[in-house]
Amino acid sequence: MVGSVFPMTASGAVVRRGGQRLLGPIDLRLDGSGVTVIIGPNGSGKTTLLRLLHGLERCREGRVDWAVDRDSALSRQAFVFQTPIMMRRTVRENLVYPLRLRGASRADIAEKGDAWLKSVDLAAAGLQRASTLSAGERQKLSIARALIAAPELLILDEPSANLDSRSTREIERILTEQNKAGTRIIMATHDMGQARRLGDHVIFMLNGLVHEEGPAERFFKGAQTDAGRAFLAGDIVE
Amino acid sequence: MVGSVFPMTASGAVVRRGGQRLLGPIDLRLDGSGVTVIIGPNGSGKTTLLRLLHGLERCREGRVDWAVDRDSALSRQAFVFQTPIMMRRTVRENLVYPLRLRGASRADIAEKGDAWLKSVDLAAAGLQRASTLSAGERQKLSIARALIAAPELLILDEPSANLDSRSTREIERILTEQNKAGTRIIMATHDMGQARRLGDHVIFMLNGLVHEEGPAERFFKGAQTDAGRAFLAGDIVE
Amino acid sequence: EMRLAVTTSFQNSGLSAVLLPAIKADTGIDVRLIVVGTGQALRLGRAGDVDAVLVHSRKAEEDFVAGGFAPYRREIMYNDFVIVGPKADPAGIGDADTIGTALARLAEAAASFVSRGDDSGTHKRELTLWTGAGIDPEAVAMRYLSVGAGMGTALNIAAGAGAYILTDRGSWLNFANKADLRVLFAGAPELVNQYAYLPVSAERFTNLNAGAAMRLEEWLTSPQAKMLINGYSIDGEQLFRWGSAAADDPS
Amino acid sequence: MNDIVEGLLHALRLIVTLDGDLVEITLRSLRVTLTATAIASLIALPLGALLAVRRFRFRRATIAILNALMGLPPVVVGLIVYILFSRSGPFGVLGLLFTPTAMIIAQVIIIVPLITSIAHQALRDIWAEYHDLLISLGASGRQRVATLIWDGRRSLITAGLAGFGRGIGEVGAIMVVGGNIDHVTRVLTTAIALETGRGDFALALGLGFVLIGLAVSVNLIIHSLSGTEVGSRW
Amino acid sequence: MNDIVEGLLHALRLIVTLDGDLVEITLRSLRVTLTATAIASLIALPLGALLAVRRFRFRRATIAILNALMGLPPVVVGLIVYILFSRSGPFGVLGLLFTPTAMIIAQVIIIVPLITSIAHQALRDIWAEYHDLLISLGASGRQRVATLIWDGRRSLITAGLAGFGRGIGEVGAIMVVGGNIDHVTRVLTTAIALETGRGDFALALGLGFVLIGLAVSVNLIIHSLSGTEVGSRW
Ligand SMILES: Nc1ncnc2c1ncn2[C@@H]1O[C@H](COP(=O)(O)OP(=O)(O)OP(=O)(O)O)[C@@H](O)[C@H]1O
Ligand SMILES: Nc1ncnc2c1ncn2[C@@H]1O[C@H](COP(=O)(O)OP(=O)(O)OP(=O)(O)O)[C@@H](O)[C@H]1O
Ligand SMILES: [Mg+2]
Ligand SMILES: [Mg+2]
Repeated sequence: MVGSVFPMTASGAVVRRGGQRLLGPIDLRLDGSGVTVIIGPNGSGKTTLLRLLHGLERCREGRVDWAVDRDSALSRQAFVFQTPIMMRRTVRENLVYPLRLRGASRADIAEKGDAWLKSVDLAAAGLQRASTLSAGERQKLSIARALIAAPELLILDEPSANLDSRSTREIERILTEQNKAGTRIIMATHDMGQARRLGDHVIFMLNGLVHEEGPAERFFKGAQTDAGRAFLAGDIVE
Repeated sequence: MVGSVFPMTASGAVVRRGGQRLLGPIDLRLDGSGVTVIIGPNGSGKTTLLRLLHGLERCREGRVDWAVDRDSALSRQAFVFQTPIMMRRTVRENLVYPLRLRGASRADIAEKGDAWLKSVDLAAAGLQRASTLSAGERQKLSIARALIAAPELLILDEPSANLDSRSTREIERILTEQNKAGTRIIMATHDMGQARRLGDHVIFMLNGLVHEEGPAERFFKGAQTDAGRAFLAGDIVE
Repeated sequence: EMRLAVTTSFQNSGLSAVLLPAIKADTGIDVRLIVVGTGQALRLGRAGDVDAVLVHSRKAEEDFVAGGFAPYRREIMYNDFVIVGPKADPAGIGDADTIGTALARLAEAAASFVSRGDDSGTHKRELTLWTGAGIDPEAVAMRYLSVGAGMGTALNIAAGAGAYILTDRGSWLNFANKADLRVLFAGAPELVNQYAYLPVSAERFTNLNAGAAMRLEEWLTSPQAKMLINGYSIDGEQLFRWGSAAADDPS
Repeated sequence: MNDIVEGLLHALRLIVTLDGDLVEITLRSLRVTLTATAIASLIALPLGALLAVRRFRFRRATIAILNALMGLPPVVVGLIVYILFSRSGPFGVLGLLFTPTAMIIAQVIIIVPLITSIAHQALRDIWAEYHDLLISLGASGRQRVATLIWDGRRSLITAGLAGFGRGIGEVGAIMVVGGNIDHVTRVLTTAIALETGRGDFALALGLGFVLIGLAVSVNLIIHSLSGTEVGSRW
Repeated sequence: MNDIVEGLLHALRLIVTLDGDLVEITLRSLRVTLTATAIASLIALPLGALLAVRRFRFRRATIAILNALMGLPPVVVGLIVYILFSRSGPFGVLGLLFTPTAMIIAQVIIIVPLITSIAHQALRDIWAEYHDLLISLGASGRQRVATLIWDGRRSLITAGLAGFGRGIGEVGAIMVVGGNIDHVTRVLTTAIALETGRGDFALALGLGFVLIGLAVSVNLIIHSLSGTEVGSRW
C-alpha cells in the first residue's frame, strides 16, 4: 500500500440523529503511531466517535479527513465492534472473510486462518457456526477477524468487555505486539487498568464532546479537569 | 404468588448441541437466599448453565427441577442476557413490556416505568428506539426490564460488561438492595472484584462442568482446586 | 332478475348490448349474462345455476333436453359461419364454390388452420365439416393447430399466426384485432349457425326464476326482438337473422 | 406497438373523462380485493406468526405445502368455490354464486397462502431475535403471536400488499364464480379478458394500465402512510 | 361435491395409468416454469439484494412499485408480449409467438417482481445485520450483493419457490402468448381452462389436483434438499 491514512483530522465534526446532536463539534488530529484510548461514561459518545473516525458515520457539519480518500481509508483500517457482528457462517469463514474480499489465494487463506484461530484459542471451533459461540469467544473471533488483513489502523470498541482475565491479557499482548509492529491503535474501554496498561494518549469523552485530551501518563497522574478527576475516582460525572 | 421456585435442583443434567456435550452432567441444589456467582473462563459453560437453571435450555439427560412447574418457575424469574435483547420498540416500551404481559394497569405501568427509567439514568431516552442506545445503556435497560416485574429469582449474565465504573457501582447497589429485599440472585461475571463484592456462594465452571463450588469467602481466600487457584491468579486454566 | 348463460360468440358479437336494455325496458327483467364456453354454459344449466341457456350446438342441446334439464329448445336466431384467413390466401379458398373444395384446398396447402378444439358449437361444426369433406385435418399437409380456447382467443391466435380459422360472422364482425385476416369463404348452406334458447327445467330445480325465463322467451320470439335482431348490423352488414334457419329455408 | 401507445392514450382518456363504467368497475375491483385482503390478512397474519412461533411435528411439511399453495391455480380455486356454492352444492341455498361475495371468497382462498408465507418469513426472523426474551418472560402463545405481529407490522404490511396485488390482478377464479356479469360482478380483470377476447387490445391495455396504476397508487399510499422503508433499520 | 370426488379419482387414474397426454403436458409445464423461474431468479435475486444494499433517491417509490407489480395482471402481460412478438410487432421476425419460449418470457415478466420483492424483504434484514461490518471491511457493491445472496440463500430459495408457484399456476398470460396449442404449447393450466370451458369440471379438477401435487412435490423436494426450516436460527 502506498500512502498512509495519517494524519487523520476531525474539524468541527458533528453527528446528529433524529435532529439531536449525538456528538461534537469534535476537533482532533491523530497521527500515525501509538495507542489512543477513549474513555468516558456510558452514552458519552465513545462508540460514535470511533465510528466517525473510521468513516462509518458521516458528519452533517464539519468534516473528517484522512490523508487518503474515504474508501482507501476504510480499506486500511479494521474495526472491532462493541457487539460483535457475526456473519451467518462458520467461525472459520467469519475469520477469513476479509481475506476473501481482498481476493487472497487459497493457500494464504488457509494458512492465516489456521494461525489466527490458534492464537485466539478457537482452533477447535473452526467449523462451528459463529452464532453458537459464547460471548467471549465472539469477541475474540471479532478481534482476530479485524487483525487478519493486517490493517494500518485498528479501532477497537471495548474489546475485552466479555473476556476472562486470561483472554484479556492475551489480547492485550497481541495488541501491544501489533502496535510495536506499526499498527496504530485507537480503542474505547471502561477498564481503567487496561487504559493505563495500553494507552499512550487519552481522550476523555463527556456528553458527546472531547472533554479532555492528552498523554496517558499525565491524564492518569492528574487529570486537568474536575470531571476527568471525578471519572477516574469512579464518581458521578455530569 | 403462592409457593416458591426454591429449592431448585439439577441432577445429572446434560446439555448437548449438534451431538456435542456443552454442559454437564451437572448436580446442583440451590436454595432461596443469597447471591450465587458463577465464574470461569470463556466458553466454560456459564451462560449455558444459567439458561439451564432458568428453564430456557432443555436437558437431554438428567433433569432440572423447581419447586413449582417450569411455566410457573419461568414466570417468577427474570433473566438479563449477556447480549441484551432489545425489542423493536422504544426504550420505555421495552422496559414496561413484562408489565404489559402480566396485564398490569395503566397507572401501574406509568408509575413503575418512570421510576425504573430514572433509577438506571435513562429518563431522557424513554421515547428513543431501544436500538439506538449505546451498549452500556442497553445493558442498564435490560437490567431494569428484568427487575420491573419484581422477580423472585434474578439471573444475570455479565450484567456490567459494558458499564462504566459509576454505573457498575449503581447496578451493584440496586442488586444488593433487591437481594436484601428477598430477591435471590444468580449471576455470571468475569469481574472478580464484583464477584467478591456481591457473592455469597461461588460456582467455578470449567469445560462445561462445575469444577468447584462453595461459600464465596472460602473460595476467594483459598480455592480448593489447582484450576480454581490458577483462575483466580489469572493464569491459563485448561 | 334472471341469469342467462350464453356462449362467447353471442357476447362477442355485441348483440347483447342492444338486446339487454330493450328487454329491461319491455319486460322489466334484468338479464344477467354469464358468458362462458358452450360446454360450461350447459354445465351451469345442468347444475341449476342459471335460469336459461342460449347456445348454438344442436347435438349438445338435444342431449340437454333429453337429459331432462330443459323441457325443450327454442330456435331464436341464426347467422352463418365463415372461414377467415390471411388476405394473401395462400390456399386459394377465396374462389372455391363449395365448402368441400375450400377444405380440400386448405388441406393441401402449406398453411396453418386454427381449430377451437374446445368442443364448442363452433368446434363441433368444424369437425362435422371436415368429416363431410372426408378429410382428417391432422393428417394432411396443412398445419392443424388445436388451440383449446374461446372464440376470441382463437381469433387472436389466428391473427397472430396468420392462420385460417372457422368463426361465426357475429364474432368476426365485432372482432377488433383482425390484423391481415379477411373473410375468404362464406355462404354455403352447411355453414348455418342456429342459436337456441333452453329454459332450465323448473321441475328439476325449484329455486329458478322460471317466470322470468318464460317471459324472456316470449320476448325473444316477439316482433320487437325480430326487429332489433334483424336490424343489428356492423359496417352495414347484418349479423343475425331472427327465427329458425330450418323454417326459413326448408331445403 | 401502436396498440400499446393507443392503450396508454385510452387509459388516459378513460381516466380524464372519469368514464362512468370505468369508475364503476374500478370501485368494484377495489371493494372486492380490499375486502378479500382484509379477511385474508385476519387469517394469514396470525397463522404466519403461529408457524414462526410453534414447533410441531409437521411444521416443515406445512410450510412447504403453504409455499406450494401460493401457486394454487386460480381456475381450480374458482371451480371448487363454484361447486361448493352451486345451487346443487352444499352451500347452494346461500345463493352466493355470481355475486361479489363469491368472488371475495375465491380471492381469500387464493391470497391466504401468499400472505401467510411472506408473513411467516418476516416473523421467523423477528422470532429468532425475540425467542429467548419472550420465553424467559413467560409470554403465552397468544402474547407471542401478538408481539410478533405488532413488532413486525411493517413487514406484514408488505405481505398484505402482496396479497392485494395478487388479488387485484387475478381473473381465472373470479371469472368462474363471478361470471363477469355487467354491472354486477364485472371487475377490471374480467373486463380486460372480455376486451382481449373481442380483440380490442387498445381498450384491454387501457384497462390494464388503469389496473396497474391503481395497484401502484394503493402501494404508494400504504407505504407512505405506514412509513416503511424510511428508517434504515427497524 | 361429486365433482370434487370425481376430480380426485380422475387425478388418481391419470397418474396411475401414466396417461401419455398428462405426462406430456405436465413435463411441458415443468419445463416452462422451471426455466422461467431460473431466468427470473437470475434477474430478481441480485436486484433484490441491490435494493437492500443501495440507498438512492427513489428507493422507496421503486420498492412500492415493485410491490405493486407483484399484482401485474397476467392477461395484460400476455397482451404486451403478444403485441411485441406478433408478426407485425417489433420482434415478430423471431417467430416466437405460440411457442414455449414466448410462454417463458411472459412468465419471467410476471414472476420477477414477486421474487424480487420477497428476496428484498429477506435480504433487507440481513443487510441491517451486516451493514456496519461490510462497510467497515470496505466490501464493494458487487461483494455486498454476493455476500447477502450467499448468506441469505435459504430465504432466497423460498422466494424462488414462490415464483415457481406463481408461474406454474398462471394461465392468463400463457393462454394469450402460447395459445394452448395441443402438443405444442398446452400446459396444465391451459388444459384446465379448456376443460372448464368444456364443462368437464371433473377432469378440470383432476388436472388441478395433479398441478397442486406437482407444486407441493417440487416444494418438498427443494425444501428437503436445501434443509431450510431445520435449524432454528441461521
Ligand atoms: N437516534 C438517536 N436518537 C437519540 N439519541 C441517540 C440516537 N442514537 C444514539 N443516541 C444516543 O447517543 C449517545 C452516544 O452513544 P454511544 O454509543 O456513542 O455511547 P458510548 O460512549 O459508546 O457508550 P457506551 O459506553 O455505553 O458504549 C447515547 O446516549 C445514545 O442513546
Ligand atoms: N452448537 C454448538 N456446537 C458446538 N459448540 C457449541 C454449540 N453451541 C455452543 N457451543 C459451545 O459451548 C460453549 C459454552 O458456551 P457458553 O456460552 O455457556 O460459555 P460461557 O461460559 O458463557 O462463555 P463466556 O464467558 O464467553 O460468555 C462455548 O465454547 C461454545 O462455543
Ligand atoms: Mg459504546
Ligand atoms: Mg457467556
